[in-house]
Amino acid sequence: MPTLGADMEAGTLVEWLVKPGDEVKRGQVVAVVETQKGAIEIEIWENGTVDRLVVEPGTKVPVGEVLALLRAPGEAAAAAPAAAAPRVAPVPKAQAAPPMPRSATPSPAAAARAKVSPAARQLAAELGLDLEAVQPAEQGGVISRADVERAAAARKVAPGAPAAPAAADWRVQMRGAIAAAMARSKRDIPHYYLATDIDVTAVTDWLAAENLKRGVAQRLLPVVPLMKAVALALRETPGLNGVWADGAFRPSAAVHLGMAIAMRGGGLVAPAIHDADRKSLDTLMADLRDVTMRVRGGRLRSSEMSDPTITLTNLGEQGVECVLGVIYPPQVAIVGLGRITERAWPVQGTVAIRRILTATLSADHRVSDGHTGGLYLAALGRLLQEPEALR
Amino acid sequence: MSAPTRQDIRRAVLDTLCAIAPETDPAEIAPNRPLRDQVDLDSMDFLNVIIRLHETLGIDIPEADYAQLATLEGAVDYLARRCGAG
Amino acid sequence: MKNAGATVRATTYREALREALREALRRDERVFLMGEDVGRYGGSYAVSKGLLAEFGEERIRDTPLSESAFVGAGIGAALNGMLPIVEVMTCNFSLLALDQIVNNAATIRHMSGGQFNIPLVIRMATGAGRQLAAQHSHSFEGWYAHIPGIRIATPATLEDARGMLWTALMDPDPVILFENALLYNLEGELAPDAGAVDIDRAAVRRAGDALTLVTYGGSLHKTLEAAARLAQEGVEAEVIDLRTLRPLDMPTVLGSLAKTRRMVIVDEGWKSGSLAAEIMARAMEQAFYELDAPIARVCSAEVPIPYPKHLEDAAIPQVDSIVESALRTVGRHG
Amino acid sequence: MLDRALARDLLKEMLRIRRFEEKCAELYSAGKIRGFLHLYIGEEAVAVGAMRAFTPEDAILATYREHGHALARGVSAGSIMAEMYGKREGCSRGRGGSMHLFDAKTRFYGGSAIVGGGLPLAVGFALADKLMRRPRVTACFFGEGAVAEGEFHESLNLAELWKVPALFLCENNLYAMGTALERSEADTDLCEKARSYKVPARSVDGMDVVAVMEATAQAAAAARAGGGPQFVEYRTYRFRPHSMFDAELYRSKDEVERWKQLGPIVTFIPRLKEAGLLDDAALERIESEVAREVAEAVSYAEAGTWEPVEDLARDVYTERAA
Repeated sequence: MPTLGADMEAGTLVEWLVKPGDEVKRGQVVAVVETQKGAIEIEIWENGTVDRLVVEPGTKVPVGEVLALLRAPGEAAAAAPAAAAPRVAPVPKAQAAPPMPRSATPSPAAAARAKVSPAARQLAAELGLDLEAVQPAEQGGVISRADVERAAAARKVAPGAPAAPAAADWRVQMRGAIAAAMARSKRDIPHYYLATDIDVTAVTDWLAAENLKRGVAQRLLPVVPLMKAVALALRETPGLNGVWADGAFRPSAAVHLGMAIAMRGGGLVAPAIHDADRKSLDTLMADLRDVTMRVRGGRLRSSEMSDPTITLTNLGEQGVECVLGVIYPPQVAIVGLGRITERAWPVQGTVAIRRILTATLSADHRVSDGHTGGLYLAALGRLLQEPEALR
Repeated sequence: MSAPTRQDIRRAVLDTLCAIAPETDPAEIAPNRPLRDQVDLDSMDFLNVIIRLHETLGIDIPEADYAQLATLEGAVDYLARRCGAG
Repeated sequence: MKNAGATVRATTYREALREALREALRRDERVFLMGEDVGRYGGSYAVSKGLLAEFGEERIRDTPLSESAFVGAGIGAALNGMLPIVEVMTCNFSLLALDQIVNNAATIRHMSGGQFNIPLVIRMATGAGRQLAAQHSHSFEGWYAHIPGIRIATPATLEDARGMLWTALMDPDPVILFENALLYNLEGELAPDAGAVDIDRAAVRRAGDALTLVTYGGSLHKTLEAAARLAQEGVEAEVIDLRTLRPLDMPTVLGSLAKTRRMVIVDEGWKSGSLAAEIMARAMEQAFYELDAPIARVCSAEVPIPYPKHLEDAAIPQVDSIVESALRTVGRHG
Repeated sequence: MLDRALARDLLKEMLRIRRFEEKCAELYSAGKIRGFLHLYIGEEAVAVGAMRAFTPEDAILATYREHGHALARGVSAGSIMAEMYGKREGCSRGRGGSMHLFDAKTRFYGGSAIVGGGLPLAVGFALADKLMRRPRVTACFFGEGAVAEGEFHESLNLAELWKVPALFLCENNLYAMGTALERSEADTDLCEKARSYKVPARSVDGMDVVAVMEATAQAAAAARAGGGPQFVEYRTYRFRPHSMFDAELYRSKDEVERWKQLGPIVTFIPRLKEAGLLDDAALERIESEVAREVAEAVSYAEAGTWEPVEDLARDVYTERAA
């Protein structure tokens, strides 16, 4: 189907003027095609014999589609695959828009002036806050309204001074959002709960030795190898890793581990760390540090909260032995890790003091059942016995 | 560099806590109550405190000694020993 | 200039333009002037009076009322080695020649892959204020400043009226000079050796630090008067005369804004899609954090300019509206 | 009057245009040439015959149906094809395409896609030559559709008023896109329109390349001698639709067939054979020479390069020292 104009995408074959076996010459009209502008005669550009009419009259085909097959003059009748009709030349892909030649942005005399957004200026004025005392989130960045809010919250506002209304309602809104998600989760997701104690002496000893070899700034937190094990164990039980949407479970090939992190002054968010099962412990530590400092610095924008495929809540720090989590919709499982405690533990017939951690799993009974959950926790336990493999 | 005085060390510890937890009011930190009961520090925050002290005071703080930094007074004693001896 | 006196001499904007024309015609045989009634009638605003007698019919050519033909002829002659000056009596009639200006003058160099130059100068009167009603009172400088491929300059002072023409003629690309009709009778002084001036940069006509008043062409004198009134109320305004609308000399505008942090733009075009809107957008893009207040605009009301004086005055920027906008911008409600 | 060499030249020039335009139609269907494409098939005699009246110093202005004029004027087939591919090696650096061919060397000042847009330019070109006393003329080709534009009337009047050496060469192919001349002009006598401005005018059979040559030469001579502007109407016909995407609802198939029998090439070949100026072998040689030229033009265009996006704003203004 030839292109006859920039705005022609397809044409409807109306009529063949030739039949198989007919001789055709360059420039000869061989068919009629209907377009938005009316019927147009189609010429053939090669000499030869019509071999086969591929498209039936009355069918609409896009530009570039093969309409008929031709035998070159003297070519045998056997239906050798004739040269395909010339494909529409690929239109040159517009390269990326060129960076506009940077007009010499003038460096206005007062380049040193701090960059403060009007919204920030206005709030600072309302709260009687001196902008000099406010630090932008990123080094040398722009002081935003959020930065002013944080500074206001941090400064012990003298009693009687107007409470920072903006900051308060920001937290109220977040609490409302968490409440709604938890209510929905409890209402819609039939949870089942499993718990198991895991001997983590091997992994804690391994970590202590590992951190001795490292400088202070390169140290790994205890939760990091646990994160890796939680992610790797999912490979054996895919029914726990994915989302429930439009009435069906969609498993996820990737493991995006949501880390439950408490915010300063209350509130909780669980941003995802991508591909937690494939990252090295160092990368996981770096990702965890980045997301934790942004959450606790109040600078994590909701848009950055990419969707996890499963969540890990590590409440051991707060001294809780066993935490049974509520699943974050639309996920279908949540793993809870409790405090590491020293307990009497049977080892090859005798009793020894071992470091024990209680791991729990809350899962969506629409998607998986206790048997799967059990397999998962067993796999987690096994992985934690060979810490070297977690590297 | 002459060894920092106890006063310098106390100032360094309180500055570090305020940097990590801006809502902290240094004047209200009780010397002998556990810091983690008075300031909102999770494990990441605590590690960052350790790293900052390591950088400002130029001494290494092994994980095994974390327990000695549980209170303000304990931390100052420990760090003074390490710096003095350092 | 014949008079030997070294001191400045009193003259008018119109005479400065005529001197510029005479100088160009004398200096280069390729220069010729054509337009409606530029010859025998002496020019509808009497700018070219006397030139026919001095330079003859060939080089001072009256044309039929065929704007598209004689503007197109100007382009053709420029393509073929001449330095034509085409006078389109007023920008109101230039709409009939817009196809030639946009599709030929502004386009041929780029579309031909850089093979040809079009050293053409078009002069047009512009602006309202003489009760000529809607069809004779347009200000289209902002429209033309939208078109890549041509340059737009707006002489507002006697020096610029005297000096811009030769620079424009020497420019290898088409230049349109807009002369606000109210300026022809403007009196002032001119140095005896006044000559060619640049058409690349804006000029600071009055220094100040409270706010920046940006304007061009016919509105410059109203803006200077407004600045004088503001000074009596302790507000020192800096006045920028753009002089060129394409290219726009933003460094000069933003340099002043970085000092005053407040800006009012005075532009006789209609507000929507006006040149003032473009300057405001560039200031927001390049100097956002310098601003202490929103930039204000004083433009023509978006109406066909009415005939009766009281309505025409209400429709176009006036000293009062500039002063009021300035006081609001510095936070003092005048 | 017609010797073997001239006869061979005229025939070859017309065949060059015919085969070039046929190749363009094929390449357009294959999507290699984009945008709009207006073919000159059927009108070859006008460009070939008329172009012989002009010297390299004269200026040529044409319209968007301009491949024939550009080829006859000496713009290389390769640079024209590369232009239609949008390649940098095109005669307008790939920026104009089929409707905007420019070539400074041959003083070919391009097609104009605005009907009538070139006529005022021609007046200016001729005015400049007159003012600078240069013995040159300006040729301005346009279609009969332009007589409906104000610029036609303004330009002819101004040209005659100032007696400038401009040739207004009107190819009357009976249809302005889909509108026949008698459906758009109260008076279809184009020469009368020119004479109403006192411009000398003549009409000639646009299918007869020799008649076209003679009529144009005569007009050019008159203009060169200071006779002011001249008007020539060539009665011709286009065998293909206005552009590639045109169902030709406005004319009948047999009308087109009738005109094809009167075509410039199909009538010229027997005429030369009867006059003993052409034999089959010579015709075969011409066809193969033309075929090679068209093939080389296509490979030149295929091998062309895209202008780098960084040059987008180049030449909007003349570069000058910063």
